[in-house]
Amino acid sequence: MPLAALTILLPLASFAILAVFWPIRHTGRPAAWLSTLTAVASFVIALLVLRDVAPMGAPPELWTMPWLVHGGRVIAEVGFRVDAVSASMLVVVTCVAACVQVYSLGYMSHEPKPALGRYYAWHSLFIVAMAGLVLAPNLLQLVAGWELVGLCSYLLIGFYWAKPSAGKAAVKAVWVTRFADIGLMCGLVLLYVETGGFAWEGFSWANPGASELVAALLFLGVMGKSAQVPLHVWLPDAMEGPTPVSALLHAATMVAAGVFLVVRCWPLFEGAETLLVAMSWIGAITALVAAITASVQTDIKKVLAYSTCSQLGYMVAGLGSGEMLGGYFHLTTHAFFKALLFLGAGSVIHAVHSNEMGEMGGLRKKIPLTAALFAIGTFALAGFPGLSGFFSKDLLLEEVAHGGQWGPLAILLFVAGLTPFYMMRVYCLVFLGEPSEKSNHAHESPLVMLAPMALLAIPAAVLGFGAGSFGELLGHEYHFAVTPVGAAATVAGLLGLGLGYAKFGMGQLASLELPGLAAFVRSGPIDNAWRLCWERGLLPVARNVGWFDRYVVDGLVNFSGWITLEAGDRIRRLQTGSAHDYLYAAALGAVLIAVAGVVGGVLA
Amino acid sequence: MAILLVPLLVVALAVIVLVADLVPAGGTSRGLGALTAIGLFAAFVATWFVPSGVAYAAYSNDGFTEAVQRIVLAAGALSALASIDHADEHFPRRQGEYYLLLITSIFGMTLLAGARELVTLLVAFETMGIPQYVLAAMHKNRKTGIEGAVKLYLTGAISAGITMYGASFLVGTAGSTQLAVIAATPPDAMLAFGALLVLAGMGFKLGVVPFHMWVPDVYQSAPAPFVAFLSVAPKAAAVAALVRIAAHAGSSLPGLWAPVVIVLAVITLTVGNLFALPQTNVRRLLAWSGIGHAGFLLIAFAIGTAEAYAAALFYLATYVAGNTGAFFVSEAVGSKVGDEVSGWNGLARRSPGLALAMLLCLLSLGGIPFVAGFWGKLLLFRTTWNAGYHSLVVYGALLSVVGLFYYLKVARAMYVEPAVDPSPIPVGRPTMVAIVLAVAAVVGLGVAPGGFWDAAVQAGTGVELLERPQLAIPEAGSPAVLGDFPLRKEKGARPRQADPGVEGFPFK
Amino acid sequence: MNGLPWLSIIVFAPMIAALIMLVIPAQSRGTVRILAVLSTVVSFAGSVHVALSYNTAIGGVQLRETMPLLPSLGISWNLGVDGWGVSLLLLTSLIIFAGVFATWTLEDRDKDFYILLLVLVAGVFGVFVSLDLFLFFLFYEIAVLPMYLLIAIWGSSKGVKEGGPLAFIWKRFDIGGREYAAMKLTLMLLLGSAFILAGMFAMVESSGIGSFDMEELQRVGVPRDVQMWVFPALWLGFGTLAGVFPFHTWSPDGHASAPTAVSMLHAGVLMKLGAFGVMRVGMVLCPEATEVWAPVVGAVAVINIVYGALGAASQTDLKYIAAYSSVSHMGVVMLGAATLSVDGWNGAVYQMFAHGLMTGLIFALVGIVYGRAHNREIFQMGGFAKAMPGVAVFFTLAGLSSLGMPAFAGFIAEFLVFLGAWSSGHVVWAVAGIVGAWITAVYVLRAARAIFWGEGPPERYSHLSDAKGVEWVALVLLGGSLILFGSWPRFLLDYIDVGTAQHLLSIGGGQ
Amino acid sequence: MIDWLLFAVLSFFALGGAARVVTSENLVHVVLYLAVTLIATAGVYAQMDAGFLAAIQILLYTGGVITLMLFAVLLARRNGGSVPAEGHTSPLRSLLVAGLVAGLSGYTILRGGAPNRAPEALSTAELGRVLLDPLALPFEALSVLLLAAMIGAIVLARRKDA
Amino acid sequence: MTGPGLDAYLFLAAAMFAIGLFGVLSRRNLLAVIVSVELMANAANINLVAFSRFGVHPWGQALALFALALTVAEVVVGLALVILVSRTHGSLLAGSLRDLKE
Repeated sequence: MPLAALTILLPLASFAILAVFWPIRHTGRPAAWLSTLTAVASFVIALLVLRDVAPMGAPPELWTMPWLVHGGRVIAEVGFRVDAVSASMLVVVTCVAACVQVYSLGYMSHEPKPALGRYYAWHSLFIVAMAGLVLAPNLLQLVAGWELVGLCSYLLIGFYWAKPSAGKAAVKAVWVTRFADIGLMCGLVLLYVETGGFAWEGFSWANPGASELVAALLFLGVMGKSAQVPLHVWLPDAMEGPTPVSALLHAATMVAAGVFLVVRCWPLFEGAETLLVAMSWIGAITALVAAITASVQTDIKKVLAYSTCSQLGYMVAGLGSGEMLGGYFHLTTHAFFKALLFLGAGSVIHAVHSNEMGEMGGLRKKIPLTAALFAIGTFALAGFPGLSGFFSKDLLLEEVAHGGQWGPLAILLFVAGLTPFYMMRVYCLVFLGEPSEKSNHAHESPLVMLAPMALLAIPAAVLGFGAGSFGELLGHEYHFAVTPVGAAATVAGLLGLGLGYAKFGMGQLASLELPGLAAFVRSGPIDNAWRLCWERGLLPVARNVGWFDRYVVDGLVNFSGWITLEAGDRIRRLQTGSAHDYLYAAALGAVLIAVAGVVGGVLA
Repeated sequence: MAILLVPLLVVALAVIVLVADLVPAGGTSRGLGALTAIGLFAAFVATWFVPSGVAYAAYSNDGFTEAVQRIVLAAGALSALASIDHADEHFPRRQGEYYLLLITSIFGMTLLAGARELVTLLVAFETMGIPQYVLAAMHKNRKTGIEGAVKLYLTGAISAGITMYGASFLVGTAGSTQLAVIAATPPDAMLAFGALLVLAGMGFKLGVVPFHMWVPDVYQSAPAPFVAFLSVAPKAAAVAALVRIAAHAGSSLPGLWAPVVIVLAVITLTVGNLFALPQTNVRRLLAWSGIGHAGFLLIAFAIGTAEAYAAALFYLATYVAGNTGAFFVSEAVGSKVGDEVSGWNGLARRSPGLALAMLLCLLSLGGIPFVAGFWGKLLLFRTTWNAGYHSLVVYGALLSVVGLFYYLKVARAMYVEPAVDPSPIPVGRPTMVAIVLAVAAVVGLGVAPGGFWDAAVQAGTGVELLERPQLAIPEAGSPAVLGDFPLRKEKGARPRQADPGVEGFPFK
Repeated sequence: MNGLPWLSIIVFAPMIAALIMLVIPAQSRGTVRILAVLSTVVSFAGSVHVALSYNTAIGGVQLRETMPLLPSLGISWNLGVDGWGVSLLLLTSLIIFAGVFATWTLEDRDKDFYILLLVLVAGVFGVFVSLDLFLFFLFYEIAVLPMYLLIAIWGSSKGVKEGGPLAFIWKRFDIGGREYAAMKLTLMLLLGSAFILAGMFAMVESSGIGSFDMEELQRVGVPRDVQMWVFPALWLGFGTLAGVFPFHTWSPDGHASAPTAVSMLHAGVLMKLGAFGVMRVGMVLCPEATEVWAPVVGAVAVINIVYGALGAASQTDLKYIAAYSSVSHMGVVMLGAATLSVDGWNGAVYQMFAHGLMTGLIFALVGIVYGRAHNREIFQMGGFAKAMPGVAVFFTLAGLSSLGMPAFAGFIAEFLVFLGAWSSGHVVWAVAGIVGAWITAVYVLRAARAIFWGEGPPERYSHLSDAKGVEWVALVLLGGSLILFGSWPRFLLDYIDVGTAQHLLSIGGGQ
Repeated sequence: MIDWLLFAVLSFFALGGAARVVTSENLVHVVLYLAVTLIATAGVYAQMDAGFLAAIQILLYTGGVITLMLFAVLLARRNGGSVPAEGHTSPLRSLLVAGLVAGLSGYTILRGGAPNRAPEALSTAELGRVLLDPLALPFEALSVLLLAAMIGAIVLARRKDA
Repeated sequence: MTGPGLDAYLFLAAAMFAIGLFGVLSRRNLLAVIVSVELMANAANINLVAFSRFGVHPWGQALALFALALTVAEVVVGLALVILVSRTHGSLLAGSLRDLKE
């Protein structure tokens, strides 16, 4: 069993202990420490694994055992596949997870003990599921992990289950992602039917046309998980969960699972040319729509959520270029700086007890460390030259340009400007300007929260310089060079930053409103469209089926009983009680029998 | 005379009861019932010890006779047992006559079971029927009791007239009263007319629609233990009579009336079950359901093979067990709470034993596994199926399901509804014994039907006239045939029948 | 140990316990329960023993017990288990064991209740181990019949609003009432039995063998023309119990009205008898007709899945949701059966098992919730997780299995069925099934949220309490099994697979 | 020819009496008309050389039954019954059925089938022998029946134990 | 041409049977109904005797003899019932017996 297995088994042990032995879970902090320790241990192990991993192209380290055996053969296995892709992703996942868990020790410290235990149990389960997904030797295990992280998402979004909005958000997340998973499951099944297994490489297609179809179906699942328009609607709502959860699941790792799936199954996607074009467009449109929506949000987490959505669109568009490195690298850098941003937002919220940016302001002086760390995240996301986001975005756009997809490229370049704009807006509204009433009471977060943020800030700042070795690991040459596209993106980014600062950083009473379509965007047109589908589509259909079943199908069953009973009632009147009728019946019967004899020819 | 042992024993019993009735026994006549029950039981046992053969060319004792007699005698003995309390309570001063008439009726049935000649058959038929008119009127002081009896009488009288008129054509055409001769007579219009009229007349006793209308009224008004008897024994005897008339190798009679009988069966099944649906009176419910059962019996009769006769006998046996049991319980319960189903509410809490007995009997009547009725229906359906009447089986099964509806209605009242009065219902010991015996039969036949089925197959193939070289029929002026001439030396050595399907496994 | 007739012991243990209960006084509640538990423990232990003794390397029918019963009718006490039998025995013993605990607190006429329950379960055991067709039918009937009283006496009623084109029916029937439900269930199922009986006769008669021996029947074969109509008869007959559209309508009312343990057993095990009958008797004994009819069976199964799921989504009554969900999930079983492939059949049997556990758990929970809240309208609840966190957890577990979450038994089953459907060329079936699974997610999560999440619970539910005492046994047992068999399917699949191999070979399928 | 004439006369009385039986409005008359029919029928028997039967018909049957019926009429009247025969109920449908029966019987008779040989007298001795041997059993049974009927009638009619 | 043949007697019987049946079905008075039954029985007997004569065998007459006795037995019981009815119901109208019905 490879070393990497421990990254699953340790959290699994933690989860099992916390889930089964409820007294331990109910102790609160000890339970939290148990989970956190396993998470940190996982991170360390993941680093060790990454150190030893061979670059892409070398045979992966495999350890499997038969899981689904029938008809005399193994149709699916479970186990671990350690190669460049999984090892690097594993580090990202465990790193962010460990940071978030440590951070939560502070952030969630006011929760009741059982709730805290529950929170950490889910977190452990999440690492199990996510690591299981990352290390999956085949697509079936990947999908299993995929669904289980979805489950964790559901449970963690619904962590404040007593809050009606949290419940709705949790359910919505599963509804939407599982709706997309219809495609995923179909793709999985089709893959099995076509290739007789669940591997993504190492076989030849009996029916070449099916290859692209499988990829397309899988991509439907990706659209749900990675929140591509129009299936992104669950992600902003998912912010109902605790902020660290948003950082881990709904920013850094789980939502990126969709992108990871494409990377992981790259052999399936590589040749699907039409699909790749579609992916580019979908990604670009997602990036644009989400960025615009992010610009008008007043809730700090909502901004970050749309931002995540937008960046996921970036990644997908990048993958659509036909090269995976840019998208994957952007995934990696994004995981760190977006987690940092969320944790920073959490720290802010922790300080002011509100999500609304209108109730913040001037926090730079009250919580300077948080402000500084948040600034790193903001600039990284904005693609400020030298920070990680700059490199990954540059690489990604370069690939898109190289793929010749000019339409998506144009959109992405525009978004490259829009992103710094709305991030600057957030930074200005939260940290600059005059302190609001709530801001005055703000206190800096404890070390246990700041330390993980600081840890995340390091890769968020400098990971870009590792782009070369990252590419090397994945078997791609990459050297940074100034290109027109990169330059354009950089200019757009700086422009966006400046514009944002000009709009929100100067005046004391800068309006939150963007002119124009803000109201429309804020009303959530896509959400409304989905709601309409639910209210006018599925629900009435279900009601009609229910009505049909009760009043027509069951009605007919009852009717058959009714008609029988009714016949019994009606026919009953024949029994008059009059002796003459009895005699008459008997005589008539005898006569009719004889008549029947004549008619039937018996008497002839 | 040994061949006639069973009818003779019954007559002897009648004489004993008649005499015993004259002897004052401490001011009570309860003992008569016990005496009757024991005597009938003795006759029941005696059926195993009677040699096979023909007496006076008028009566033959074969496997079929014995089977019918056992059914009749068992029903009679059980009814007598259950009558003890009832008679003592309701007509203490008519007990002697009551039992005497019961025995006379049974005598007619035992004779009818073996009648192989038309005069004997008709006399036995009336001997069975006429005492029943009186028995039905035993509740002399109840208006309904008299009314039921009159309705029974009138329908019976018109049926007797029709039968006799039909029989006259049979005799006239065949020139003999021997059933074998009648059955062997090539059919022509007159024979067919006579045969159909006889069939119609017999239908009255079976309760076949449209000769059935007396059934619910009499079942509702006559003494319950007698009704238990009336609902089963005459059916057995009437089936026996019809089988005797029809059963002969190459006989054209079954072919003659099979289509008619099938139609009657379907009508009877339908009407019986439909009418039973809305009933709220337990006895009327059982009456209508009994009409439905008669429909099933008719099906077997219409098929007219030895296997079908076996199935009919088996069906009758299960029906006797279930129906007498149900009526005994309804006697015990009904005398306290009335016969309306609503009165039975919560019986399971008041008297769980009675409720369980009733439930088992009802389930048996409904054809539910592990109680007798299931096998009855099953074997009947199988026979019907093998005879090619597939749709009839499906229809019968459908109506069995309808039947469950009303049986379950009673079960529901007993088990689901709460009791108004929680006190247990007192049951006299003899009635209790009768109920236990009936239920034991229901369960016994249900759990271990194998031996009974084998016996029924033997009996079914044992119809004397069936596929058998024609016996010498004494013509007018021929030397008198005196005494008995044995048909077989001993039991079990009977030659195997040509039809392999009736022996052993019957599914080929 | 191996010398004992374990199968008979499994069948008779509950039966004997029921007989003993008949004679002990109704007041001795403790004794009644101890007897019930003892007998189910014996059956459970027996099932486990059978599973351990069954050699999957050899496969086929094992642990035979043969004894002539009614030789003249060709009926014999002929028991034995194949791979399917082993797994379904395990399921049944698990469910009944849990069921006894789930109704532990029953007070009204508890003795009668346990008697009927044990008789019923003896019938279920019997069906799964019968090798004699007639015995199979007998046990089937035993399993079906006690249901009437169980529902009519211990059930609950809830009126259904009058309406629709046939509204006049309401004048006569108390639709939604427990007695109505019990009667409808009984009559519909027995009508199905009539078809089964006819089919049985036809098969035995036309094949010309002298007995009801299923293996012999399978060897000799039923003539093709007979098969052609016998199969649909058996499909409709058994299918009624399996909830095949449009003969499923006994199920919502029946399950909604039935008491907890009865719902558990009925949805959990009895409906499987129907599906098992279709496969074990219908498909295996009528292979040629099966190939002709399979498209119809599959198409109807798809209707079942989607229609049942939509029906569940339309309901706001907890028990009705669970009941329609069963209709939908049984569609998955029938879909698997209709694929006539290894994947599909394994999936179908696995789904029987998985759905049995899941729905058993669901109904146990529904019973607990209803027993405390005395309400079944999910939108009148809310926030119950506060008062009954354990119940909420297990409800979620069951719901997740229901919607096909990996690591729960339901996923394995559904996934195999979809694989089978698609690989046998029925793409539409597979896609419709997957869509059905999504609709399941929709209504399951909606229900979970409405009941357990949110603010609350409302004022009138102040007395709510979590599951307690022995009720936990039922929940933990079933919930644990769901995860166990979902995480490591080979525990069960090894058995099912040899059964499938044996039966599929006989019908000439297996591509 | 004389036979035909006799037959016609006897038939006239038999059927005429019968017709009055079912139409007469007085119960006593009804019974008396029955006597007419029965006696005429005895005449028909006699014409068919069935003297023994004719004698039985007149002596036992007509005598016994008619007497009994008259008693019954009187007893019933004493109990509040009325002597008027109270007419008919739904005569039309009854007529229909009766007509059908007559038609069917006639049709059957015309189709024939029964052996129809030269008539020959049957000696009473032969009849007696038949009764004694093959029909001895029903003969004995009949006695049981008659006894039972008698007891039954007494049970029903006696007032004391009601 | 000798005398009336078999058919003549059979027609006579058929007519009598039909008349009797009409009486049974239509007479309101119970006693009249019973009397009409006698007509039906009588018709059967005419048949039997005729068959006996023209078929040249004793069986018809023998059966007729038995039929006579059976009819008597039936009538006896019937009359007793009629008396009972008159006692309990105060009427001989068949229509007064309508307590038992659906």
